[in-house]
Amino acid sequence: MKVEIREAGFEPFAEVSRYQTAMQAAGKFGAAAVFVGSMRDFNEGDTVEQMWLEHYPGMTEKYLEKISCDAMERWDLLDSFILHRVGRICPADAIVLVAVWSAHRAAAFEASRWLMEELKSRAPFWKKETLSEGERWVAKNTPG
Amino acid sequence: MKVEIREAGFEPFAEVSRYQTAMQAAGKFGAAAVFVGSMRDFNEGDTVEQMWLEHYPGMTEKYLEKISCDAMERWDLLDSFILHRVGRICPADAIVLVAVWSAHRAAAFEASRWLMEELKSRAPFWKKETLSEGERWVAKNTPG
Amino acid sequence: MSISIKFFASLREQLGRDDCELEAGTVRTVAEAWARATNDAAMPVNTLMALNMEYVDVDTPVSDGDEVAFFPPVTGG
Amino acid sequence: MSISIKFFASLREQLGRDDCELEAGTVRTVAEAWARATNDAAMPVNTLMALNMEYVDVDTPVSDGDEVAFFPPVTGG
Repeated sequence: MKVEIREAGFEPFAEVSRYQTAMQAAGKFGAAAVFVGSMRDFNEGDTVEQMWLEHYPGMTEKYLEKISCDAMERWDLLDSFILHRVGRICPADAIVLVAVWSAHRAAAFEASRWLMEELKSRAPFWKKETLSEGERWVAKNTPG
Repeated sequence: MKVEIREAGFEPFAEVSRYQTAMQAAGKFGAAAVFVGSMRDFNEGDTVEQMWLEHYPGMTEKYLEKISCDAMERWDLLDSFILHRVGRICPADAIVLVAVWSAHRAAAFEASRWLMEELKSRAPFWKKETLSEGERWVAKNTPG
Repeated sequence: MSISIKFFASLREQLGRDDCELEAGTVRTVAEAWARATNDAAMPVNTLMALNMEYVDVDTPVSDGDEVAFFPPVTGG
Repeated sequence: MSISIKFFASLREQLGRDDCELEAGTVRTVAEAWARATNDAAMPVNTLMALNMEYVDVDTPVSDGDEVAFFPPVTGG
């Protein structure tokens, strides 16, 4: 189980691949479900040039570790990995990666989705978008 | 949209990464959901040494293309990619990869799961397991 | 022309053959194609069938040039 | 010791400050900590609050050494 907040850009599928290799659980998991959220260049009718992602250092990690533990228990997962970007972000950059591994597919599908919903509704991150006319804070996340 | 049946082993996350780069839809998708099914070394209480995956050439591709088109329409996806292994498979090998891209996360989560369920319930593939005592055909897939 | 019959997986092994050709006009439905191709063997419960690579049922009519396939429940993914 | 107050994102910008310290014993609850730290500013609807990095509500008691944070709805992921 791992949770990481990172300022540098990342290639999400290379991260998953590396994490999975290091797990040394080959042959044990039958299912891996991976979600990647990326920055779109368009939001609420406007072209977005870049974004600033603020977080609450300490509480963010604590909250993500808590939901990871909750998911591990609730679905009998073999492992989980959450990686979230902060700082300055450009269109097409990966923002969030959630990956889970389990013996059977239902657990992986359900846990990955549940983790994303918990992350989006309660993890202390805030986005500020830069448009051509100026900056604006994103008011709230939409339910998934 | 792509469907591929392959005899050679593959590294699923490298495949997704390559496909996503070639899509040239960077900045358009906010969500990617990826599922990878791998061979476990244990099934129904027995250690499995290897597996043989048979398919119905022609019908398999046709069926996977049909469900990919159905998913694209039903969830307004930006793209989808299904890759499935056939032939001789060893424990820990990736068997199936399903990846979908969409503007928002609900579509990606729902479509990836729906595609896996449709694939497992109707795509013409058959698994034969090699145990230490001999071979057996897998009788049926369990619902997800 | 003729009607092409295919068997897959455990069904192929049980019957000891993977395909055969039936003379066109000798069978009218998928069920008749099964009977003719297997010498009236009982069809295992849960057998699935496809006509020209689309799922059908035993009552579906067959025509000259068709491909009919029989197979057990699928276990991919 | 003292009570540490933090503000994030749009709330931080509106208030023009990101943190401050309150003397211990001068406030009993999260609501009182807000009032003291903001000179009785009205709390925006939907403000979230955390005590020692766990979500709480305005009535939660605070003690010496605590960290209290106020922030708008979260928008990560």
